[in-house]
Amino acid sequence: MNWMYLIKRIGQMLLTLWVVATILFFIFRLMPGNPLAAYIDPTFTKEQEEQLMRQFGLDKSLMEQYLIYIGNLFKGELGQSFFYKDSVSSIMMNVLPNTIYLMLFSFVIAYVVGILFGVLFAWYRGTKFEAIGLVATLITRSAPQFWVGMVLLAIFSFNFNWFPSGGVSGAGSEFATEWEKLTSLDFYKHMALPSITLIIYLLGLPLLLMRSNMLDVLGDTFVEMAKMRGLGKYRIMFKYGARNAALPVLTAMAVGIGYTIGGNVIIESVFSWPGIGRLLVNAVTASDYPLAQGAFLVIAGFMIFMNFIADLLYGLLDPKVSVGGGK
Amino acid sequence: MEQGNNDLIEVSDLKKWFYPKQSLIARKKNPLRAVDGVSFSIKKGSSIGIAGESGCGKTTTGKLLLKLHEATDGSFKFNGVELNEHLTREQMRDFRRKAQLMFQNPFEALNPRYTIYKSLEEPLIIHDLGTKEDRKSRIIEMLEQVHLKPVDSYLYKFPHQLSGGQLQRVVLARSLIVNPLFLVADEPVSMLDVSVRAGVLNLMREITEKMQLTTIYISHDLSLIKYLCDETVIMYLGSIVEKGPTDEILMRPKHPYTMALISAVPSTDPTIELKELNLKDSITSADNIPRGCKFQDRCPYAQEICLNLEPKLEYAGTNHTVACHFAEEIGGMKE
Amino acid sequence: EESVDNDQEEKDVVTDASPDRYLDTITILTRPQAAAPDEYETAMMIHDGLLELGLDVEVSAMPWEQLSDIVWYERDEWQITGWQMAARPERLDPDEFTYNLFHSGGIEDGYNFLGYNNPEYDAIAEAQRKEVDKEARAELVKEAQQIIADDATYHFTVHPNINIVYNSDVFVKDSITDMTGMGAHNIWTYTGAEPAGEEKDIILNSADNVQAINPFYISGSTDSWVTELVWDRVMRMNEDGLPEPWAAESVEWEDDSTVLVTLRDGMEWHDGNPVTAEDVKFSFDAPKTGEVPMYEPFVANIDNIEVLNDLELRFSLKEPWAAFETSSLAKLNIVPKHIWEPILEDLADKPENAESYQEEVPVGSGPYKFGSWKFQEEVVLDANKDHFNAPKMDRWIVRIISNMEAALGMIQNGEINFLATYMGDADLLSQEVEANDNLEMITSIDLGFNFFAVNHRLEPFNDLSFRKALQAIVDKEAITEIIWKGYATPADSVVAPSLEYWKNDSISIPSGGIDQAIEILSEAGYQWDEEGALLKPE
Amino acid sequence: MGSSLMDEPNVVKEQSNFSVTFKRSLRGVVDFFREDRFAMTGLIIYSVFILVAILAPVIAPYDPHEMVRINGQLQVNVGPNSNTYLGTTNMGRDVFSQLVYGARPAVLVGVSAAFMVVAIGTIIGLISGYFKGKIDTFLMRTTDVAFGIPFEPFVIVLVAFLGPSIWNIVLAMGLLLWRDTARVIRSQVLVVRERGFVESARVAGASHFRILFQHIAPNILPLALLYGSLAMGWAILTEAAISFLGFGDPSVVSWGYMLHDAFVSQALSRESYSWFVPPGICIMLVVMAGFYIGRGSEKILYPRLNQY
Amino acid sequence: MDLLTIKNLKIHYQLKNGVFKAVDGVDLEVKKGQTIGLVGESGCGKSTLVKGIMQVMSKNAFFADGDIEYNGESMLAMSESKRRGILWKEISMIPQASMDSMNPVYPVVDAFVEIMTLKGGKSKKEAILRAEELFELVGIDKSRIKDYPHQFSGGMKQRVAIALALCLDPKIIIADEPVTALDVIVQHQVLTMLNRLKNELDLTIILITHDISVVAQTCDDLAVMYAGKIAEKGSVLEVLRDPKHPYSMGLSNAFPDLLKNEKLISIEGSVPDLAHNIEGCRFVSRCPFAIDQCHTLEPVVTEYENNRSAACHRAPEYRDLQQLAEEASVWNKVTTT
Ligand SMILES: Nc1ncnc2c1ncn2[C@@H]1O[C@H](COP(=O)(O)OP(=O)(O)OP(=O)(O)O)[C@@H](O)[C@H]1O
Ligand SMILES: Nc1ncnc2c1ncn2[C@@H]1O[C@H](COP(=O)(O)OP(=O)(O)OP(=O)(O)O)[C@@H](O)[C@H]1O
Ligand SMILES: [Mg+2]
Ligand SMILES: [Mg+2]
Repeated sequence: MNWMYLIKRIGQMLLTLWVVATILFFIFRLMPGNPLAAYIDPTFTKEQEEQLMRQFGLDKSLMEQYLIYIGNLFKGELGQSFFYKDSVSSIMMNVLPNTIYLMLFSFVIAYVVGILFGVLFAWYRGTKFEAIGLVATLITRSAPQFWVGMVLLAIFSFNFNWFPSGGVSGAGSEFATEWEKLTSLDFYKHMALPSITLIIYLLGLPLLLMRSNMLDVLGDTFVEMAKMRGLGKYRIMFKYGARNAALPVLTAMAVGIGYTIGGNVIIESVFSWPGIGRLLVNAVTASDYPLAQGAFLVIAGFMIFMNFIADLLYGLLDPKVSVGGGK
Repeated sequence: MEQGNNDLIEVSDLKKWFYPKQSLIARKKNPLRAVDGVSFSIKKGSSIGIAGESGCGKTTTGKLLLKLHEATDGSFKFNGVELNEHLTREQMRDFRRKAQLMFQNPFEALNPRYTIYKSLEEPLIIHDLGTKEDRKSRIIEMLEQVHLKPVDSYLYKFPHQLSGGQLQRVVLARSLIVNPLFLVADEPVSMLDVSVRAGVLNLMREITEKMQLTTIYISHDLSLIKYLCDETVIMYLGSIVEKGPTDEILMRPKHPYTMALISAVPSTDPTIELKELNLKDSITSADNIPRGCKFQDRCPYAQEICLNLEPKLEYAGTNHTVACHFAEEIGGMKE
Repeated sequence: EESVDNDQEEKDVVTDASPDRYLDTITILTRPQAAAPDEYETAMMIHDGLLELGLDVEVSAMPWEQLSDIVWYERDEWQITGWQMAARPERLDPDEFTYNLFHSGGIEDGYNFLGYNNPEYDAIAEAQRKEVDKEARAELVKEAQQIIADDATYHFTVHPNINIVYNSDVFVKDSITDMTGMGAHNIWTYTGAEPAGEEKDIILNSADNVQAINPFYISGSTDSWVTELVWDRVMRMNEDGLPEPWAAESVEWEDDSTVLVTLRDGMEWHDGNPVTAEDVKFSFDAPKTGEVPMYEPFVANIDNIEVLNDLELRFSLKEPWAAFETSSLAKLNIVPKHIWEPILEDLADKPENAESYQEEVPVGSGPYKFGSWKFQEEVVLDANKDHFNAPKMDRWIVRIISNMEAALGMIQNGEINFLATYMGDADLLSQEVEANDNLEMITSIDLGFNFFAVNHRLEPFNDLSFRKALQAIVDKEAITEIIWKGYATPADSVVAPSLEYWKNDSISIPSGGIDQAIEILSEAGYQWDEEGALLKPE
Repeated sequence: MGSSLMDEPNVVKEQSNFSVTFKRSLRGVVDFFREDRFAMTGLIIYSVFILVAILAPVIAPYDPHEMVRINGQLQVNVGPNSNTYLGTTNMGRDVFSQLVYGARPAVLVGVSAAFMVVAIGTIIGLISGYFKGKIDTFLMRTTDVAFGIPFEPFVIVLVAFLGPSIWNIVLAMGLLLWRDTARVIRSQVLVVRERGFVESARVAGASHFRILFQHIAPNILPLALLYGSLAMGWAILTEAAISFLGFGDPSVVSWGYMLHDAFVSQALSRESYSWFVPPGICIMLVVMAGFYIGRGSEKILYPRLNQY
Repeated sequence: MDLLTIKNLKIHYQLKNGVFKAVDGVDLEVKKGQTIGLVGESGCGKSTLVKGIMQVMSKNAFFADGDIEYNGESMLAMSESKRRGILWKEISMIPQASMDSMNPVYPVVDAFVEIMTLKGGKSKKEAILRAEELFELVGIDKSRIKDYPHQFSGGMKQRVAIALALCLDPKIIIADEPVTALDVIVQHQVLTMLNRLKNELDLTIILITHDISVVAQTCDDLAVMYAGKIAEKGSVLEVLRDPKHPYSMGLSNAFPDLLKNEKLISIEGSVPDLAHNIEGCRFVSRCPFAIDQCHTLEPVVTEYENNRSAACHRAPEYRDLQQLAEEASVWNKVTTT
C-alpha cells in the first residue's frame, strides 16, 4: 500500500470538495433576490426581519459569512433550513437512506443485467440478436426517464394496479427498524416501478461499455488461445472475456453511483419517492437556500467521493497499473 | 564553429530517469533509470550502432540526443554547443534542422492525413527554406535519391497507399530533406518485411555515406549493426558495457554480456548449431538496480567485487573500452 | 381578420401622436403553467386582450416564491400579477377580506400590496369591524363590496370549485360533511366519517410537504390540517361557516367587549393531563411574549384574560371586535401549558422563537393523536377515542403526493381513499368518478377566489377607466368555460356566493370584452395611432 | 555547410494549411458516415429535425400558442383528425404544430450545447494533454471539480437563480458538460502525441501550435464530434427534464415543455396518447441519433473491429 | 505414415466485395517426429493456415477447398466434440505473443489446471503436480506456478506457454512465430528449449516464422510460403543451400548474417493482392527471371528427389538462376520495370 499516494489523493479530493463548496456558496449568495423572501411572512415587522437576518448570519459581510460557512462545514454542520426550521443535516438524514436504497437496488440489478447482455452482445456481434438488442438498448437509453416512469405508472399502477404508484411504503405502515422495512415485501412493491425506470435507464451504460470492452478483449490473444485449447463457449465468454472486460465497467460503476445520486431528481419526483433529489427540487422551489445548498453539497460530496473511489479502484483493478513498469 | 576536435556529438554521463506514476499499490517507487550515465562521442561523418536487449535504454538515448526527452542529468554537446540546458528559440531551431530522427515504424511516422508531398514539405516550411518552387524541386530530388521513381506517382499519395518499404524511404527522405548533419535511426527496418529490409538498409548505407552524415543506428540486431556501423556500443540496463569498432567488438568481445549477445544471434547457416549461452536468468530491472555491477546476477563469472563495485569503462585495446572487472581474463578465455 | 377591421372603425385614430402618450410595456406576472395552469392561461388571455387594445405586453412566468417576493417587497416594481386568496376557516367571516385586503393601512407592508387607497372605503371597513350588530354589519360589508367593484380594485376571475372525491366502499355516504366554502375536506368529515367496511384508515393526499407540526406555527396548508386535528380550539367554524363552541361548553358575550368561556369538563391532553382554563389562558397569552409572531395579530385586541376556575375564564377586549370568535377563539390552538411554558421560557433569550421548535411527539388534546411522521412521505394520526368528538375511524393518514396525475390514479386503485386536494383537470376527475362505482365526488364553491391584481400606484392602472377597461377584458364567463371547463363560479366580490348572509349579489362589473374596453377607453380620452397602438389621453 | 536551399533565403510566408487539413478530416467524417449504416441513420435523423426546425412556420398549420377554433368552435382535447393531425391540448392548441415548433428549441439547445461542449472540451483536452505538467494538473483539477458537481441539480439551481430561460439552460449545461469531452480528448491526445508522426513533426522543428492544430487536432476531431453528438442528445434530454420539473422556459414550446404540459394537464389519465407520445418519441429519436453516430464511430475508436 | 496432412487447403476470407484468398491451395505433410519450418513474408497466410488447423478462424473465414487430415481422418468432416478432443490433446500450440496468451487475472497455474481437468481427465491435485513437473522441464522454478502472468519476464512467459502446450502430451505442437518480438538472448533460450524438448519428447513441431535463421537453427525441413501457396519445400539444408525457387533465392540474399560479409539484396516489389484472381505465377511481378509463360500459366508443383518440391516454371534451370541471383543488379532490374 502506498500511503503517501492515498493521502495525496484524499487531499486532492478534499480540495475538490472545498472548491465545489465555495462555488456553491457564492452561487447561492450572489444570486438576485432576498434569501429570506420565502420565509418572511407579510406580518413580519422590520425588527423581526432583522432579527431573522441575524439569526441566519445574513447581516455579516460576505467574507465573514463564507468563513463561518466553511467553518461549519468542517464541523459537519450544514445550517438551518429556512423552511422546516430544522437542521439541514437532520432533514437530510430522513431522506438520504431512501435515495440510497433505491439507487443501490437499481444499480446492482442494472449492472448485473447490463454486464450480462453486454457480454452476449459482444459475443454475438453482427447477429440479429445483437442488432435488435442494441437498438432496444439505445431506445431505453434515449427515452426521457420521466416519460418512461409515467408510462409505467399509467400501465402498471393505475391501469393494472399491480404496483403502488409512489412513496416508499404503504399508507400508515409501521416498521420498528430500518431492517424490518428493508425486508418487507411492501417496500419492494413500492420500489418496483421507480427502480424499473431507473434500471431501464442505467442498464445502457454497463451494457454498452461491457460490450465494447468485451469486443476489445475478445480480440486479445489469450482469448484466441483459450479457443485453441478447445474450451467451451461460456467458459471463454465469462472466465476469459467478461472477467477481463469487467474491470473498467466496475470503475464506471463507482462513478455511476455518484452520478445516479445526482440524477435521481426526476425519478424521485415522478414516483413521489422521498429522497434527496426531490428534497433538493423542493428546496430550490421554496428558495430554502440552506437546505438546497446542503442537499447539493451532500450530492456533490457523494459524487466526489465516488469519483475518488473509482480512481482507487482503477488503480487496484487495472492490471496495467498494478503491473507497474512492465509492458 | 570549428572546434579543436572533430567530434560532432559528445555525451558525458547522460542520464534519464523516469519517475513512475503513483498508484495505490506502490509496487515500484524507485525511479526507472532508463539511461543511467552514458558517455560517448561520435566523430563527424561516422556511424555508430547501439545494441542491447529490449528495454536497456537504446530508444531513450536516441530521444535524448534529439531532445525529445529532457535529460535528467549529464551533458550533451552537439557541434561543441552544450544542449542539455535551456536553449533559445534560435538555437533550438538550428538544432532541429541539423539533427533528425528516423522512426522504427514507417506506418506511424507520417501523418496519415498528409500527402507524401505535404509531409516532405513540412520541414522545409518550418525552417523557411526556399520558395514554393524550390521546395518542390527539392522534394523531387529527395524522392529520386531514395529511389522512389517515378516521383510523380508518389507525390500525392497518402501514406496508407504505400508499402512499408516505400514508406520507410519516404521517412528517410523526410529526415534528410533539410540537409541535417546528424541522424538517429531507431530500429529503422524492424517493422519491415525481410525481403524489403535489405533494400532500405542498402539505401541508408549509400545515402549516409554520400551525405557524410553522422549517424546513430539503434537496433537489437547485431547483424544489422555490423552491416551499417563503424563503431558499436553495447548497452545493458541503461549503461554502456562495451564499446569500440564494430569488427573489434564482434570478433573480440570482452564483456560477458556482449559475448552472450553475439553467440545468441542465430545464423542462417543450418550447419551451425545453437551454442549454449553462458547466462543466468535475471531479476534486475531498470527501477531496481543493485549496488556493484548491473550484470552481476546474470554473469557466470561474477565474484565478490562485482557485488560491491561498479566497474568503469576502461580501455581494452585501441578505441575499445569495456566495463568489467575481469574483462582481460574473460576476453582472454574466449581466445 | 374581420373583427380587427371592425375594431378599427370604432377607434379614435390619430397620426403623429406625441411620444409621451405611448404606454410602457406591460408585464403580467404569473406562476408557471406547471404550478398554476389556470392562472397562466388567464394571464395569456389578458395578454392577448391587451395586445389587441394596442399595448406592448409580455407574460412573465415565475415560481411563486419569486413572484410573491416581487409583489410584497418591491411594491413599485410590478404591474399586473395573478393572485389568489385561499379558503381558510377564519375567512368565513368577511372581516379579513374586507379589512386587510383593502385598508390603506396595509399599503406599506400589509396585504394591500396593490396600493388601493380610498378613505371612504377605509371608514366602512373600520366600521364593520366594530359593529357587533350582525344585520348592520352585513349592510356595511355589502357596501364595501360595491365600492371594491366600482373602483375596479381587483380583477376577479373565479371561485374555483372544490372537488373532493372519496371512496364509498370505505366511507358511509352521509357521514361526509360538506362545509360551506371549504369543501368536504374538514374536521367534521374527519371526525364524523363512518367506516363502511373493513377499512378504518382515512388515507388522503396532499400536494405539499408537512413542514412542521407545531401549534404555534402553521407554514403550509397541510400543516394546518394536522394541527387542526391534534389540537383543540375554543370554538370551531361549523358546516354553515359560523363559529360554534368546540372545546368550550359555552361562549357568552357579557357585553361588546367581554366574553365568558366555559370549557367542557373532562378533557385530557394526549399525555393524560387534564385540560384546564390555565392552559387556555396560556395559549392566548403566549403570542404576546414575542415568541409566537404568527399569532400576534389575533390576540392583539385582547386586553386581558381572567381565569375564574378550572373551567371558566373571561376575555376582555380592548375594543369591540365583531370577528373575535372567528378570528381568535376559532383560530388559536389550545396548547398544554405544562409542555410549552418551559419551552417558551427557554426560548426567551435566544434568537429562535417557538416557530422553529419541533416537539418529538406533539401533544394536543384534539380528536386525533400524533402517530408518526415520515418526512416527505406521510403523517399518521391515531384516533383519540376519549375525545368528546371521537373519530369513528381509527387513523388519519396524509400522504404527500406532489403529482396530481398520481393522486388521481391512487384514488382509483385504492392507495388513497380520500382525495383531499385536487388541482388538476376537474372534467377528468368527474369522468373518472363517473367511471368508478365506488368513487363519489362532492363539489362545493370555494370561499377563496382567484384574481389579477394591478398596481394602483403605476400608470396606467392609477386611472380608473383603464382599470374598468381591463375589467371588461377579463371575461369571467369565458375564463370559467374555457380555462376552468365550467368547474368554477365566476367571481365578482371578495365574498363567496355561498356566504349568502354577507354577499352583495347586486354587483355589476363590465364584461363586454374588447369592444366594451375600447368604448370605455375612448370615452376617457384614449386614442390610437395609425398602427393601432394605444395612446394616453392628452 | 551550404545547401542549395540555404543559398536562397527566399522566405515564403507559410499559407495556412488548416483549411485544407480541415477539409480532409471532414472528408474522413463523410466517408465514415457513408460506410456505416448506423451513423448514417443518426445523421439522417439529425438532418430531418434541423430541416423541420428551419421550416417550422411552413410545416406547422397553426401557431403553437394559438387556441385553435374551427368554425368558431374551440377545439379542446380533440383527438387526431384532418385539421389537427395529432389532436389538440386541453387548451385547444394544436399538438402537431407544437411538435414541429418544438424542433426549434431542441435544435437550438442541442446544437449550442454541443458546440460549447465540443469547443470547451476540445480546447481544454488538447491543451491539457499536450502540455502536461502544471497546466495539465490545473486543468485536470478543474475538470475534477466539474465532475464533482451533480449535473441536473446544478442546472436546476442555476436556472432557478438566473431565471427560466432557454439560454440559461444552455449556459448551465455548457458550464458542466464539457468535462467528459475534456477528459476523453485529453487521454486521446496523450496517445496521439506519442504517435510517430507527432514526434517526427517535433523533430522537424514544428511549433507547439502547429503540432497541436495541424497534427493532433485533426486526429481527435472525430472523437470530439462524437462527443458533440452525444452531448446534443444529453442537452435535449436535460432540457426536457428541466422543463418537466417546472423550471423550463415557459415562453418556449419545447418537447420537454409539451410533455410537462401534457403531464400537468393529465393527458395520461385522459389517454391523450397523441399528445403525450410524439414529443417523447421525438426526444428519443434525437438522442438516439447521437448514440447511433456513437455506435458507428466504434470503428474509429476500436479499429480492431474492422478485422472481423 | 503422415501424422498431419494438409491437402490443397484453401482458406478464404469473405469481404464486403469478394473474397480474400489468404491460403490458396497449400499441400503439406507432417511426419511424426519431424520439425518443419514454415517461412514466408508477412501476410502470406501463415497464421491463417495455423488458425485453420486449430479450427479457430475469424468469423469471415471459410474453408474453400481441400482438407486437413489428422492420422488419416479428415478434421473438417469430424464431429465437433471429436475435433475438440483433438485440440490441445493431440495438437497444441505455442502462440507468438506469449505475454498476452494467458488470462491476466488468474495465476498461470489456473490455465494448467483448467485444461488438464477439463480435457486431460486429471484431478486438480494431479494437474498441479503435472504443472510443477512441466515448469521444471522448461527450466522455471516450480514455486512460481502460483504467480500471475505479468510477474514473469518475456522469456519465461514464452517458456510457460511451451509448458502449457505440453501439458496434455500432444503429438504435434504448432509454434506460430514463437520468438518474433523477443530479444536475441531470450530467443536463443526459447529455441534451445524447443530443440531440447523436440529431442527428449520426440515431438512433432510446426514452426512458423519469417526468419530463416530461426528455421536454420531448429528445423529439419522447411516450406517456403509465398502469397497463400507453398513455393518450395525440402530439408532445411537443401532449400537454403540449393534453392530451386527464385523467391527462396532472394530470401537468403536478403538476410544479413553476423558471420558473412556480403552485400544484402532485397526483393523489390510487393505481394499481389489476394483479393483478386491471379493468373500465372504469384511471384512474377517481383521475379527477375520471369518469362512470358510465368505471366499466364500458374506453375505446378514439381517433386524432386529427397522429398523436395518447388513450383516454378524455370526450376529446371535452377543452377543458372542461383548464380544470377547473387548479383544485386539482377534484382534491381525489377523495380525499374
Ligand atoms: N516515457 C517513458 N516513461 C516511463 N518509462 C519509459 C518511458 N520511455 C521508456 N521508458 C522505460 O525506459 C526503459 C528503456 O526504454 P527504451 O525504450 O529506451 O528501451 P529500448 O532499449 O529502446 O527497448 P526496445 O528494444 O524494446 O525498443 C524501459 O524500461 C522503458 O519501459
Ligand atoms: N479476418 C480477416 N478478414 C480478411 N482478411 C484477413 C483476415 N485475417 C487475415 N486477413 C488477411 O489474410 C492475409 C494472411 O494473413 P495471415 O495472418 O495468415 O498472415 P501471416 O502470414 O501470418 O502474416 P504475419 O507474418 O504478418 O503474421 C493477410 O493479408 C491478412 O490481411
Ligand atoms: Mg526501442
Ligand atoms: Mg501471423
